[in-house]
Amino acid sequence: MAKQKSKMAKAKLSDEAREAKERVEAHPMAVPFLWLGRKSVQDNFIFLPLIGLIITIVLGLVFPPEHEAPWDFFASWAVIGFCAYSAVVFSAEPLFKLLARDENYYGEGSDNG
Amino acid sequence: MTYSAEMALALTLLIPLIAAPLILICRSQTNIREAVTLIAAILLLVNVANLVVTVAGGARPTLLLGTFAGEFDVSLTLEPLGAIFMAIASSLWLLNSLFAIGYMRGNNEKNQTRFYVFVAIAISAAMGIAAAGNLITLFIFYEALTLSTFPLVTHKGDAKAKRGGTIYALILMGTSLALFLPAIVGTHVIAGTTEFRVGGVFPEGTSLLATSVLLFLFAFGIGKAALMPVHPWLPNAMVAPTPVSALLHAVAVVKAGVFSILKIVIFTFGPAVTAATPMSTILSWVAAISIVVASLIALRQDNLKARLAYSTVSQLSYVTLGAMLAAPAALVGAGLQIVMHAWGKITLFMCAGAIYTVAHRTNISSFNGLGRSMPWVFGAFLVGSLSIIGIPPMGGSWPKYFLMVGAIDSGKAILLAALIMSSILNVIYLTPIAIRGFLKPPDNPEKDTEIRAIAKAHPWVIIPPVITAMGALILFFFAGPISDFLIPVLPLDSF
Amino acid sequence: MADLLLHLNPGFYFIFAGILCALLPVNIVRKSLLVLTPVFAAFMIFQIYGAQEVISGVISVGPQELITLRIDRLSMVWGYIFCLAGVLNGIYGFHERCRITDSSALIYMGAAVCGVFVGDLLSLFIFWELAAISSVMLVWMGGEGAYKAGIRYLAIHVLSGVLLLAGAVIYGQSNGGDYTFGNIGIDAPGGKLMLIAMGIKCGFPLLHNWIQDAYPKASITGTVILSAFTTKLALYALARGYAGTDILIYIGALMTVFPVFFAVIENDLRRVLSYSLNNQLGFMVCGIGIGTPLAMNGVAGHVVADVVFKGLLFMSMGAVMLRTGTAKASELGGLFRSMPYTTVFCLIGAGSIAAFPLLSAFVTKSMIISAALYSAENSHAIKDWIVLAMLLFASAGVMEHSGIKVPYFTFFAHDSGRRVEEAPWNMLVAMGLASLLCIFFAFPWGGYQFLYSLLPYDVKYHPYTGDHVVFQLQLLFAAMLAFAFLKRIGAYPHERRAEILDFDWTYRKLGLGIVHWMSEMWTRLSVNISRVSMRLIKGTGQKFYHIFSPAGTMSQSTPSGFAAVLTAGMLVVTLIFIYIGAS
Amino acid sequence: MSLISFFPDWMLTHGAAFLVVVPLIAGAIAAILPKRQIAAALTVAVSFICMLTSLLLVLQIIDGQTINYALGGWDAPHGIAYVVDGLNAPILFLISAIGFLVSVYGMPTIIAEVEPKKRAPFYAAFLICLAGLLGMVVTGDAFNVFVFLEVSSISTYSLVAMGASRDRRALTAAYNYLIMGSIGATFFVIGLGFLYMETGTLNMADMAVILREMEGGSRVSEIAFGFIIVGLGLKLAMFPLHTWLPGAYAHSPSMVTVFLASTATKAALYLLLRFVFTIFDVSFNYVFDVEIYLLAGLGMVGMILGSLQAIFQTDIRRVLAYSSVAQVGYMLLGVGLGTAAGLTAGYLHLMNHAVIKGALFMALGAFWYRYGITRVTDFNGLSKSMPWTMGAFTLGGLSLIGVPFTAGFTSKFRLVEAAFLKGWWWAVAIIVVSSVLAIIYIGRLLLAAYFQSPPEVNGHVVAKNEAPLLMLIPMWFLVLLSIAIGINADIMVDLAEGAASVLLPISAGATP
Repeated sequence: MAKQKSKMAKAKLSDEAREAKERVEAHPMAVPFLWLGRKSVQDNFIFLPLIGLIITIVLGLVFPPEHEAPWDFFASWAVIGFCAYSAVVFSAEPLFKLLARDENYYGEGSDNG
Repeated sequence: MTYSAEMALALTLLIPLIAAPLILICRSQTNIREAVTLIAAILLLVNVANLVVTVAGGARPTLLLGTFAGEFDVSLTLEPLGAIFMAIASSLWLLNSLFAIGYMRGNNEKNQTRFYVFVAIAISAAMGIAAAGNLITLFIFYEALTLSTFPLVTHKGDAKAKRGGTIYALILMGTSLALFLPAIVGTHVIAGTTEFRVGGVFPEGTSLLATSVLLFLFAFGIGKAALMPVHPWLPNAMVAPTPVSALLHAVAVVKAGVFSILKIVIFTFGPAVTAATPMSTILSWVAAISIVVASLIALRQDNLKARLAYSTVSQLSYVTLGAMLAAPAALVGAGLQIVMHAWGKITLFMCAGAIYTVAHRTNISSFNGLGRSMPWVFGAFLVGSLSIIGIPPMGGSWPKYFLMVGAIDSGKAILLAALIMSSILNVIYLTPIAIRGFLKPPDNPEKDTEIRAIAKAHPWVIIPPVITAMGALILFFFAGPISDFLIPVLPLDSF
Repeated sequence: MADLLLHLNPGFYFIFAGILCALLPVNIVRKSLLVLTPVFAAFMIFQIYGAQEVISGVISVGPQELITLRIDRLSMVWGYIFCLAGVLNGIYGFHERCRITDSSALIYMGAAVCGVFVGDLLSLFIFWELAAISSVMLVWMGGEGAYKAGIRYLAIHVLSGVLLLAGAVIYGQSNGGDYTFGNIGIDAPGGKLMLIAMGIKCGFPLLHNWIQDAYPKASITGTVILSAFTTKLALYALARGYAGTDILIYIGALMTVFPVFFAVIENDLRRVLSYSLNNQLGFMVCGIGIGTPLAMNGVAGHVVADVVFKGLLFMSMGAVMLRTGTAKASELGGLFRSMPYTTVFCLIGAGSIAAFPLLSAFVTKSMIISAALYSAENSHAIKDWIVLAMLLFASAGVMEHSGIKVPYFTFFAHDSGRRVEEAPWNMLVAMGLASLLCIFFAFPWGGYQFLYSLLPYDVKYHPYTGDHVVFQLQLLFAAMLAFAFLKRIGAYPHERRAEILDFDWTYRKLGLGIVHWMSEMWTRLSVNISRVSMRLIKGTGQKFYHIFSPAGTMSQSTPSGFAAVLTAGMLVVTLIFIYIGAS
Repeated sequence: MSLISFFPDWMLTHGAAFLVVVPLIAGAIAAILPKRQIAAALTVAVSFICMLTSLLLVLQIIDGQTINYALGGWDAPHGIAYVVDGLNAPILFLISAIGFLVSVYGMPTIIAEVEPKKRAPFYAAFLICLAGLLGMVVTGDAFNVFVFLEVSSISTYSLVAMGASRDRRALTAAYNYLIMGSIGATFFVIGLGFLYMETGTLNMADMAVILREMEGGSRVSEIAFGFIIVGLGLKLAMFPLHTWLPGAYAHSPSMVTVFLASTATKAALYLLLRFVFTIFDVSFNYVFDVEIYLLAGLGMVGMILGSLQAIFQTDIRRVLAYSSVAQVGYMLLGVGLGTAAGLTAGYLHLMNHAVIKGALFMALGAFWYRYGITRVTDFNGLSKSMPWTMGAFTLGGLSLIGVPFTAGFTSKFRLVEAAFLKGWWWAVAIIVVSSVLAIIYIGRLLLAAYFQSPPEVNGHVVAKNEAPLLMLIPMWFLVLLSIAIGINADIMVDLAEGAASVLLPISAGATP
């Protein structure tokens, strides 16, 4: 206990200790997957789509599109996906500034907490 | 004496009229007094049901009550439209009597005997209006209705009641004498008769100016139809005890007004003449504006009865609108509206009375959480509201459909806008009343628990509105039979 | 008897069951009804419909005939999927003890089923409105916070209903009283009104706000039920009446795009899902606009898929809300530890909506997009290519809000520290079934073929072509990469609690403000008018009083001399009259 | 008519003269009678006999015949002829019947209102007034009309003045009335003089024949017509010449007010009809002109202004007095319409109004009798303290407004119809407006009576104190009569149509 307390004082839980604690609390079925919560896993998650993307781009050469759009080029769908997604995300900030108001803006109370 | 259709027709007037002195005689025995009312109401209902069947079979029972001033027949002729009005008035009299017993006793109202007596007389007058065979008879019973309801409106006897009653009497008597009566005379002069005939009485070649002026006089002279701007009597009449408002200002009086207009359009002018008159276009606009403006005013009322009163003003104009459109579908719609609105609105008024009796609240803003203590009343109110708004499967939806068809048929599609706007406004001013009762937390929870207990002690203010609410719902499925019943009074060529 | 049942619209079973539920105090019987009625109704659809269009159940109301039963290939799809949704929702709500929810849910489902199986516009209107009032009960079951939203919901739906009625009446009367619901087209009399009516109900841009307003405020089960029927009924009506109407292509394309931007900043995940719903509806509206057999098949198929996966997503959010009490992204995170099954189901749902291969939208949405592509190829018109681009953009956008945002912020992301129970068994069963269906509908060996066999047109379309799978994956992987990348560099915005303004601001704030202002002005005006008129009346009264009262000019006790003069004057006047008359 | 067989033969032959002579002689006797009771009994008896006699006359003429009675056996044109026809017989009956009712009604009120020593002369004056009124209606001699006019007028002045013990203002009112009445009579007699100059006869029938032969005559007869119109207009309180009326009605004893309101103006109106339609003729341009424009026009002005003035009065008798001015307007409008329908309506209204106003003034007399009420504000709570009287007043008021089933409705309805038929829409509008004003001035009284509480005197609410039966019975008789007319006006309409057919012989009975 004392050890745990001192660690808490450091304000940073190591993944192992955290998982040990979580193991007690978590749903039994979730126990084998607690590693998903690790920071390293989350940080390295990026490689999963990257690899997938590379594979599909390569496969794209094998299976050329049957119907081409005027803008189609090599890996164009990947570019579209990436750009579209980024555009949406980058639009969030200005939109938020423009449209966000206090939660009780309409004076009807916030819905469900 | 055998029980013939004519006899039944006479009985519709006589039963309530005989009940009135009996009630007076039994004034010291309150239970017997109420029993007299109820028995009379049941007898009347049975009698009217019998008449309705007779009329449905194609018979038109006629009865000459007498001739006065040399040439004016006071005669009764029952046709389908009148039979329908009779049916709703008699059936709702029964339900309202039950409600009135609960209300009058629950609130310890004074002069209860007077109340029952005059209600009975008013019903008799309403029956007379329903069965009037000519304009003169109609006018006489119309005035009799005004006079007999006057003591009911001023029932409370305080300054406010007197003021309301004065306005009530002045507007209704004033418009009827100043406009309605001259219109009758004018009709008599031009057509040579005041009788009601299918297809109208005006000879061919009657000038448009004459029919326009007469239509104008009728539309505003029949103040009970509450077409703006002769509507203020209706909100002012809300000083009456709620059973009075319920029966008279949702059914008998106001429906007598619009019924008269409808009857005059169908039987005095004839739909064709009405439609040909430029005044009918103007009046249909007036009605459309009344519909919308009264709804807007209703929106601003916090007092429940005041809101309902303006809602009634708005809804009555549907009938006037239908009459002025004068297309067969519009006339059927107007007839249906009389029925459907009666059942819907009486529900709302009874609920208002129940809320007042149980919780002593009149302002909508104070209804928070009340629905949890009185779920049946607020449930009935919601159903009644939906019917007034005109959402299927409530009875109130059919008139709107028929009126729309009528507006299209008479080439006034633009008037659909008024109907659409009205529906939305109705949602906005009616639904929050019931929903507030269910969803908003009560301002004073302990009080509401108390109210729940009180509500148990007053079953008779709660059961009738529930019944009428169910009626408003069930009537949805009877629009077909009712319109079939009405069709014989219409010129059939365009139907 | 059995023969009679074949002429009965299967939706009526729901309605009967709903009425029964309203009267039944026994919870378990109600729940059984809730689950069994859809099964029975689906069975009856199967019995009634056998490859031929069935028209029956004609009732006449006055001069009008109502066709209460018409099943053909188009409506059949909707009928089945509504029954399916009914079963899922019934299971999902099994734990709840609420008579009003049960009965109004059944009536609502019944209204929707009836709505798709009726053959004329008036009956459609009746069930259109019945769906509105029964569903508003579900909204109101959300409690006090839903009070005003429910009223707005009802008002908007009533507006939609009366517009539909008005349009139908104009249309029917111009057709000589024929109200049969077939292809209407925008140019028919009343066509525009009905289009607007349907547009309101299926969330056309600027008419869409009721979805995001009411759905997140409804009760947990309520939202799930709501998401399946109202908008789909409207889609059916559009598909029936306006297939191939060009303007729908652009409306649909716009509808796919704009919710994406709102979804990304919205914090309430149920509202995110509502925007997502809107965005999916956009695909279908666009498909209806294209109107080719392929597109219509895509629409029908996507409706089926959408009901299931959108229901699944709402269910998972509902489960989370049931356990945590909130659906705000800012309050959630890391829930996979406590709710692993829900997490999996949610991910399946997310994958389905994002159209991962082997998951349902992949086989349905692609039909719509392909149809858009083919029509662009055929026409070579720039606007058609723009539409296609918008659809593609929206597909990537879907990945953002539904595919990643919803599961990520709920189940992963920063651990909120909430340790809750897994969802109740009935919810898990419902979600599990839905997940299975998501997989089944896209199952390459028999699954999608079954789905396709239900669709209204016989079209050979193969979703699992190499290029389709590859390029779809390319798109999705790229989007995921972008997410991970932006997250890594910290460019991905945090979830913040806020009320996001949408078009409903115009009526909830601006409109209300104007109304208040006008009401205030009215008050002042009426005060002034009454003051002026009082003064006028008083003034006139006074003037009259001065003339006519006992003290007034006319009644002053005139000296007899004056009276004599008056008489003389009168004589003069009379003589003048006589003189004029005589000469 | 089998009823006729109940009457003795001499009455059949001498009825017309009997009608005038009996009250005249009785008046002289009453003046010297020592006791009031005997005078009262005599009055009641005489007026009853007059009523029966006039009833007989009505029964005789009802099938259209005319009774010519040469007074003293001297035939016209040299002697004085009494002529009873469809036009004047109903009025004779009206006057005598009201006279009878009033004399019954008056028994209690006289004690309260007239000084003991003036009571016997009061009855004498009343009987003479009755004789004068009957005389001026029954006579067929134009100068005789003037004589009886003066007889009735002079006795009326004294009757009005006898209200002095009740209200000192009666003296000024009587004086005013005297002056105005004399001017009227003078105008009338000047007119007669001119007419005599033109035609050389005083017998009405002869005058009529001669004037028709002369096709209206020269300027002289025109001027005669003018004088007669103004003179009679003053007597019948035609609008701007009505100034004597409110005072006279307001301050005279109750019984006199009732009698005056019901009969005096009616008799004068009868004369107007007689002169305009039978002596002169509407086919003369100038008569037509005056009828259409002046009579109808002033009638309508009177309807509105009289009603307006009634609204603002504080004294209840003045309210009804001004209402009478307005009601005279209705009758003049009927006359002015000049059609058979219009005349029927006007004539009907004449009779109905006599009944209605009689009842109303009787009720007012009863209010005064019990509570000394003269002001509108005193009406508060009267429905509780005098329910029967107030009930009669209410019904009478409704009848005055013209609510269906009352006499007022019958005649107003016909008037409106006649105006429609003539195409005078605006006249209809004026009738309507005037009726609405009537609602206001009557409604104001009714509202106070039914809605206000009775006043408190010394902390006690005033006790219920109903009028004596002798007042109630005549009052209710008139009220019920008005209702009866409202329900079945056949007899009245027949009489009115008979009168109209006398006035317009060409279109006789041709009511559309």
